[in-house]
Amino acid sequence: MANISISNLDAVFFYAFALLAVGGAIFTITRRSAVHSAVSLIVSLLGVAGLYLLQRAEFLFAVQIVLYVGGIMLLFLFVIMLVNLDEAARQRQFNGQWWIALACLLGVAAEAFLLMRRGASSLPWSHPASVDAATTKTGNTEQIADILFSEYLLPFEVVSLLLLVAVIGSVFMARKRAE
Amino acid sequence: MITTTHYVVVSAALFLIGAMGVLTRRNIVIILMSIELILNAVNINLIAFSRYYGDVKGQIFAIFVIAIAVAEAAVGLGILIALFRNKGTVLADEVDLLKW
Amino acid sequence: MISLVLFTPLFATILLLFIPASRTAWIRAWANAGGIAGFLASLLLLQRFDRNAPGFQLVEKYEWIPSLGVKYFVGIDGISLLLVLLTTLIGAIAILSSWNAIESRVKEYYTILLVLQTGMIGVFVSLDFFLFFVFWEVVLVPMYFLISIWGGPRKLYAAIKFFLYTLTGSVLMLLGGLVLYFQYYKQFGFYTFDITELMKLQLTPGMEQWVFWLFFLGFAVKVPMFPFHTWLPDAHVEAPTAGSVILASVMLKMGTYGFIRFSLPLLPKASATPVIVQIMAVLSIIAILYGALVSLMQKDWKKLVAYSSVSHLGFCTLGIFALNQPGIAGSVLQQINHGISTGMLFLIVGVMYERRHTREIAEYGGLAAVMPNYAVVFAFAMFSSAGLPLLNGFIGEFTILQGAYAVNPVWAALAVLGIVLGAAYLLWLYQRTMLGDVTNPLNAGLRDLSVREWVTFLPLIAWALWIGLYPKPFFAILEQPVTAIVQRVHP
Amino acid sequence: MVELIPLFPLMGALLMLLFGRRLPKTGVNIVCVGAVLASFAVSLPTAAQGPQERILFEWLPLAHADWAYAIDPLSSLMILIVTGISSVIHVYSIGYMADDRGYYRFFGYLNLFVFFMLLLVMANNLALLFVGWEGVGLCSYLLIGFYFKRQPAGFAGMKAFVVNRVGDAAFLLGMLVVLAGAGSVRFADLSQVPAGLAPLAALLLFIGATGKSAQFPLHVWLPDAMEGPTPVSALIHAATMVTAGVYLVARTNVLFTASPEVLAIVAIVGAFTAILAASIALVQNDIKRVLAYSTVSQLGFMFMALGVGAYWVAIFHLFTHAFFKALLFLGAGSVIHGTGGEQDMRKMGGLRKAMPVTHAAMLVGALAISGIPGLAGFFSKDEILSHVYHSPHGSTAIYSVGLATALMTAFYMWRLMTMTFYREGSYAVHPHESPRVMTAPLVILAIGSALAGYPHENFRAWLAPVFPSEAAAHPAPGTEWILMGLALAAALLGILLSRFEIKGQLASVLRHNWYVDEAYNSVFVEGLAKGGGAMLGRFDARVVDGGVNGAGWLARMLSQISIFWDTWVVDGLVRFVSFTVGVLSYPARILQSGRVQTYALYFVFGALLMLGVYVTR
Amino acid sequence: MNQWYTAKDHFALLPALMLALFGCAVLLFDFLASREQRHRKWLLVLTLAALVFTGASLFRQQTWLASQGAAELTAFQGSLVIDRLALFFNWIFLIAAAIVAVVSYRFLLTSGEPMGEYYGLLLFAQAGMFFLATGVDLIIVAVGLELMAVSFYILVGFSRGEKRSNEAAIKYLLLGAFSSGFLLYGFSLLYGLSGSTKFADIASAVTDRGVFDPIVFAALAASAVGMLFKISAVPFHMWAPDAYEGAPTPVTAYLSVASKAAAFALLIRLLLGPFGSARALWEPILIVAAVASLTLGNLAAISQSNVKRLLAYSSISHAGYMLLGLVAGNERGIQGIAVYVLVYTFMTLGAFLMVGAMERHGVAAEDIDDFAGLMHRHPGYALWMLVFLVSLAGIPPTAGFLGKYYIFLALIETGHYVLAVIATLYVAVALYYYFRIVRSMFLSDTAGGAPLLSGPGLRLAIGLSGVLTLVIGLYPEPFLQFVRFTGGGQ
Repeated sequence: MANISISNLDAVFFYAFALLAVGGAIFTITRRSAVHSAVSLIVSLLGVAGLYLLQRAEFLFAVQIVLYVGGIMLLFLFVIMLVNLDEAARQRQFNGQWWIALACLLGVAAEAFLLMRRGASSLPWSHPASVDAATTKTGNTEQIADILFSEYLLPFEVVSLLLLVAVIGSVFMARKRAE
Repeated sequence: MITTTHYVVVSAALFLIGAMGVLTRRNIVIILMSIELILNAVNINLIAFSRYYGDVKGQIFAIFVIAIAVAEAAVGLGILIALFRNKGTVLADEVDLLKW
Repeated sequence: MISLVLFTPLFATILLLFIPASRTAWIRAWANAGGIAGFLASLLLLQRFDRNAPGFQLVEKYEWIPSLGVKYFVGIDGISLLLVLLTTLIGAIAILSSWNAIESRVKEYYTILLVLQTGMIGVFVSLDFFLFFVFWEVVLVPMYFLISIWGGPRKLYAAIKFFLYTLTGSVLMLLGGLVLYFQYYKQFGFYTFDITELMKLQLTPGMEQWVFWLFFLGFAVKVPMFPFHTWLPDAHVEAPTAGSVILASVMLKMGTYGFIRFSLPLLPKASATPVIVQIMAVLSIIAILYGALVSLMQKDWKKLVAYSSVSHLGFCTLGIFALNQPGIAGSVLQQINHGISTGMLFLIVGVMYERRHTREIAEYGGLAAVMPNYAVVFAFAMFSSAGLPLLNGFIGEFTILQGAYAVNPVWAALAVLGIVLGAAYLLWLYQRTMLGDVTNPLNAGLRDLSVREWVTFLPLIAWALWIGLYPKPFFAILEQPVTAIVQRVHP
Repeated sequence: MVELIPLFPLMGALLMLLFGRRLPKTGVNIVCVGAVLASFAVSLPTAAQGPQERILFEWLPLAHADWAYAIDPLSSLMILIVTGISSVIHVYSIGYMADDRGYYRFFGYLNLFVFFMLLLVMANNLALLFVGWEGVGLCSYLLIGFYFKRQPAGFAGMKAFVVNRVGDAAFLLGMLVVLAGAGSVRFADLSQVPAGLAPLAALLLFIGATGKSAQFPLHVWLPDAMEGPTPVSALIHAATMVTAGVYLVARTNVLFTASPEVLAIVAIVGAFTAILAASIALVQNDIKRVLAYSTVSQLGFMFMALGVGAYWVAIFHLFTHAFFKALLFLGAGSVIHGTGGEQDMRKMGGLRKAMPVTHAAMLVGALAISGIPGLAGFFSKDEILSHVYHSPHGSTAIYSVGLATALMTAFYMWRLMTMTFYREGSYAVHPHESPRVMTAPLVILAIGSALAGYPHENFRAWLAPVFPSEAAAHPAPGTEWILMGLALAAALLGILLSRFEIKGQLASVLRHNWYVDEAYNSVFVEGLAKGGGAMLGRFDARVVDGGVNGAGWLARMLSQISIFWDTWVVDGLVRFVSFTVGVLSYPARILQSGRVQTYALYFVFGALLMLGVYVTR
Repeated sequence: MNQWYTAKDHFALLPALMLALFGCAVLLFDFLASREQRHRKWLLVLTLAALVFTGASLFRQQTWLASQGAAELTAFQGSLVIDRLALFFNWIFLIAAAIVAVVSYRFLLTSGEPMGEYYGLLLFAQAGMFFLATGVDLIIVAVGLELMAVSFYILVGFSRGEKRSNEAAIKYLLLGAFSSGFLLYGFSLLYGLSGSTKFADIASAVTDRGVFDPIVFAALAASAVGMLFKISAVPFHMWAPDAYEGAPTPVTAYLSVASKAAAFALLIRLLLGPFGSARALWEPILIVAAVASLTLGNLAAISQSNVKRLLAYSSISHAGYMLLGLVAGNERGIQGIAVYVLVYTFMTLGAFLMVGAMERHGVAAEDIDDFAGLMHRHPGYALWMLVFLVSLAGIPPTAGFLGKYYIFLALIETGHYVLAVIATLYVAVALYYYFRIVRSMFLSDTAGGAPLLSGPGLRLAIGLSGVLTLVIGLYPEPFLQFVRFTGGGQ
């Protein structure tokens, strides 16, 4: 019984977070004001973070909150302030092709649905994860650290390079020209 | 019963919404946000599968995806500022000097 | 030995590049020296050639691209020998004929002519399909420039049309070659383009026919055979004199040579398939009659000669697809003949164009009175082209007809009509330009042939007479290779 | 020895054409006339030596044709005729052409002609004969167009060459048939041609002969050929070249004998041509044209003889005709020369007194051609008519045609004589007799015309080895006399009738040469050149021979269609392709709108397609 | 060194290490040294030194492979593989980078943009490419791709003062990020169906799932979007003309050559690795993309008057040809892609450098008309350009022919006759537009025009590209040996 209730609880949380994520996303792309969009995006990202938590990815949850919500979104808001979007907010928000885009994406969605339905049966994804052994033994964070700094040392180093490039690039781009 | 498939569906929905944003919003800032949505969709997938397989590679992958998202957002916003400085616009369909 | 002949013009080109562009006289002199040196070198081939030896002679074979099985493999048999001689002679003459005609961009001009010559010789001596193809394509670019820089009013159109037609045909031909290449690998376990090796292939008839048609597209465009001929009048008309001469005399022969060297020996079954033979013959005959009829209606001197080429080349292809000794030998000889006669006709047009800068037939008339020597040379070329006995054209046409008759008398009967029409359009042209009164005052004071112009004509006249009077050496040279081909096609 | 005969004139010709410009006239005379005379001198002993063959070199290996001369009774006879008549005419030309700028050129061509003609009659195979055949055609072209500044001369030369080419095409095909049948083109191997192929070969060769010998329907070039200088008309278009067809048929008699149906065609064509040309000659006013049609008519006689298998008779008539027709032409030339270039007989008259020698010589010629007994023409013509009547291949119908032609011949000759010499006339220029260098040849030929008929029995014997023996039974002497009488009566009647002028519709038709000439002209020359639809329409109504017309129309249309096809279909397709490619280039570029989101949309669209293909599978 | 970073790993990583370290050195030097003319040239020297050291590392790896007789060297627990294919592509990146580095110097001096960032990004981009060519792990590949892409976003927009450059950069970035989204989504599905990020594991998982599996297909489709975007295949090509046109010309050259080559390396690895057993799935996609690229690239180029755009469209069609090599998919096809990449590198670099030479500060001289009469003004340049264009058109004896030839060869060998015919027919179409430039250079008599922006570096670079274009065409044997990826220890 407890199991069921836990899984029910799981479901409740799942739907709540999913709703948050998807709803936030929809708001993000429909809001007129960029600030509103950004706030909606934060909501959506928080929903996603919640989903991470449900999947026992505590470290990712933290990263999501700190890095994304705290870092990236700050950047966005900063830029929004910088480029002063009042002007843009008064104009048409959607371009002329939105209905074609919608049709196409619905088509893709339908196709993806069909594909998934055909494929999912052959994948055991439809069952909940059977084993949580690996994750329960030690903490999620330690595990990640272990593997990240051993097996995935190389991509980690490369990503540092990537971030270096991003920093140089964004600074270079945003900087006024010397002349 | 919440299965991996549920997560995949949420992920797909997020992906499509993000794509819709990319395709239809005129404001480049919002397009960049939509791209963040797409990358989050990827991450939901990765986490779900990671859970399903019971290993953390998926989560590690997701960390890298976040890093990628950060890099893209940062550079994108940088370029946007440069563009705004020169053209005074952040609307995607006004970026049309180069065509045909 | 062959490499010497092949690269003499190229070598001359390289040295030419070091002469400053302003020294036009030096450039002209050096280019002429290069042309003549090329011709003299080719005479060495004649001396070394053993007409009784079977197969290819004076072969040189070096690895070139071993990973593809491509070799630098050159050699000649009688057929190539004659065509190489034609090429070097016509090349030298074309260079000489340009002495006054080309005033602008002299250095580029001669560079192009010399490079072109290497390319054309290369086509005729390559025994490796890949090498052959490379030379085949190498020829295109210089010709493009020749037409498009020094050509007439519609030069750009004509040049690109020429290029596109030929290129399209040739890449399809390349595909045909690749099919053979892989089939050879399947059967023998190694890759090669060596045509002496490729002849060992045993293909299914269907496969052979596919390859045949691919080859056909490449060669037929170049010849040009009937439905693919429309690039020719444009290119000929717009090209400068030397370009027309080279185009008509040598370059069209690349197509017929391709049939003889590749289609027949490599695809004997397909080539001897009755349906294909019929189609080829019908296309040839259409070309013969059609070219002649269209020539009749032309108002442009050069276009008339160009269309006459279509007709003459129809004879050549008809001879080839008679698939017998007289047919093929006659065809090769006729190729030489066409090179000589039509070359002369184009030179003749060029002489006049140099003086009057128009090719409208209506602009002329009564020139024989003003330029008697010119009239004589023109008459000679005309009769040579019309197939008057004792001149070269007759020998080729008669031998081809002999071959064609042996296969199907109707072909011969239809082709003979082409000879009748040939006389008609040429004589009418002569009538309109040379005879009668001088109606146009602009023509009254024209210079007769200069010594240099005479020198361009004399070798061709001599050769035409030689073939007409005593063709035996030519037939003797052709006997071995033609027999070999005939035996392959009809074992 | 033998090879010298053609060599002399060849050398003469080459000397003239290469260096003649720098030679004085005397030099030209010595070289050219000397060459022909030398040739004649060598011919005599050669003819006496009897049959021989001389191979110089292998010429066409694949056709097994050598450059080789064969002397047999027929060719030795022809050599004599050619060199003999040529000599006379060369001498005549010295006077006739004296004032011409192209003196050396003229003699060069003439010598060249003699060379080719000799090659034609001496060749031992069809291919080499064809060389001579074409060579004489070439010389004919050059000489007809000798006055090339005159537009009609050029056209006439061209017409001659092109019409001949039609015949030559058939000749070539005939040669191919022989080559395929016998495996060689040597005359000696002609008998090897299988019986099935022989008629075809014979027919094709005959068509070739009709071209060169101006037989219907290819006779049209000869009257126009009169644009050339008169000695040329005499030599080429009367005495020698035009008889080449007769020689060809005689030379290849093996084939003809083997195919009676072709022989019948030969006879019918000959007879038809004879009467057709004679009828046209009745109303011509140009003195040379009368003679030209006369030549055509006489050649028709020869073919008539060939057609009934009387080969030697044809050659005999060829022989006598050479004398009197050369004579008549030279005489006409003398008249033209004497009257300052006048050729229209209506403007002539009364020349008998002014030009006595010419008149006398022409009188002999006219009597000879008319068939007055005692002169050459009588013998040969009578022989022909008699053979036509008696031969198993002959028929009364053909005989009657021949008889009618004989009547017409007498008519037009006497009309010519009357208009030129007898009736009164007045001239702007004072007419004068020609110099001796011209009259001497006339006299020689007149003597020939008078006497050439007598050795006809020797002729038969001389040529007997060459031709098959005639199957005809010897006719009763009475019939022979009656026939002779009929012929004589026809000749006399013709002479009597010649006082009357033919008038009305018939005259008009005749004057227009039955319109055949014009029809061809419009069809092959005008039609192709100008495409004059109106003119074509006019002739459409009148011309009997719709087929010819149709052919011309067809050629013109084909030519137009070819061009149409070229510009619109073949090239059009290419243009269409390039046009399409060019046009498609713009939509391809318009896809590139410059809007980044449109680009992104294509991504999605691509993905949609990719998935769609898979999903719908 | 623990087990996670062994000597072997170090050896394998050496080239990337060099690039990264020198890249940082360049940045540091730029940061520390004052921005004076005389210091600037040291940046170029440092960059070239980086390339020399990278080249030395590559050479060491190559000789090691040869000496060991080994086909490959795997490192980082099977995340990196150094094999002949990887080495080949790295050499291409290296050559392209070297040439671009040399010619960029002049551009940077005249435009006044900071040199340190530029050269640093150049090296970092190449480091990213290294991982694309060597990586056999999804994460490595994803990060490497992003490293390259982000560097390029910035490089494309490097002329910050120019609107066209800004626009090109933002477009490239938006589309690039969007396509990365697809690619990563595809990667996530790949992980989902295999539970691993290693190509080898994924390959076996895909094989287990059978031929027509929907999930495999979904993963394939998503990642195909990302990869076809990078090689600018239709319909994911739209960024290329705009980005090529807007970017500074040296960057365009680098972008069109190196980035495309890197993407092909990835495409080969991915399609023949993880998706190797799903050939039936991707072959039709590639065929359609290839034919569409050929068609659209060639057609659109016909009516272009801007040479950079024209070359961009032509590079789309070249991508089509290279894709056909993958369609053939056999050893010769892969070799064909490599040969094509090799010759494409030189001829495209050469052509873009020529456009660069035409360019003068402040004056865009990219129109076909700007080439008018070049033969009169600068015959040497005109002739080299002729070589490049003839080669791009694929006419022997230039290198371009060899590339196309290999593709035809592979198509015929695998029986794709129709594709072979289509591919050959487009040669003629392509000729048409390349020769519009030729026509302009050689046939217009327009005299005048400003002098070319020619420096020793540019001349050297153009000459080198030209000579190699000719040499590869005339004597390709050593180069063909170089791209022989399989068969013994060689």
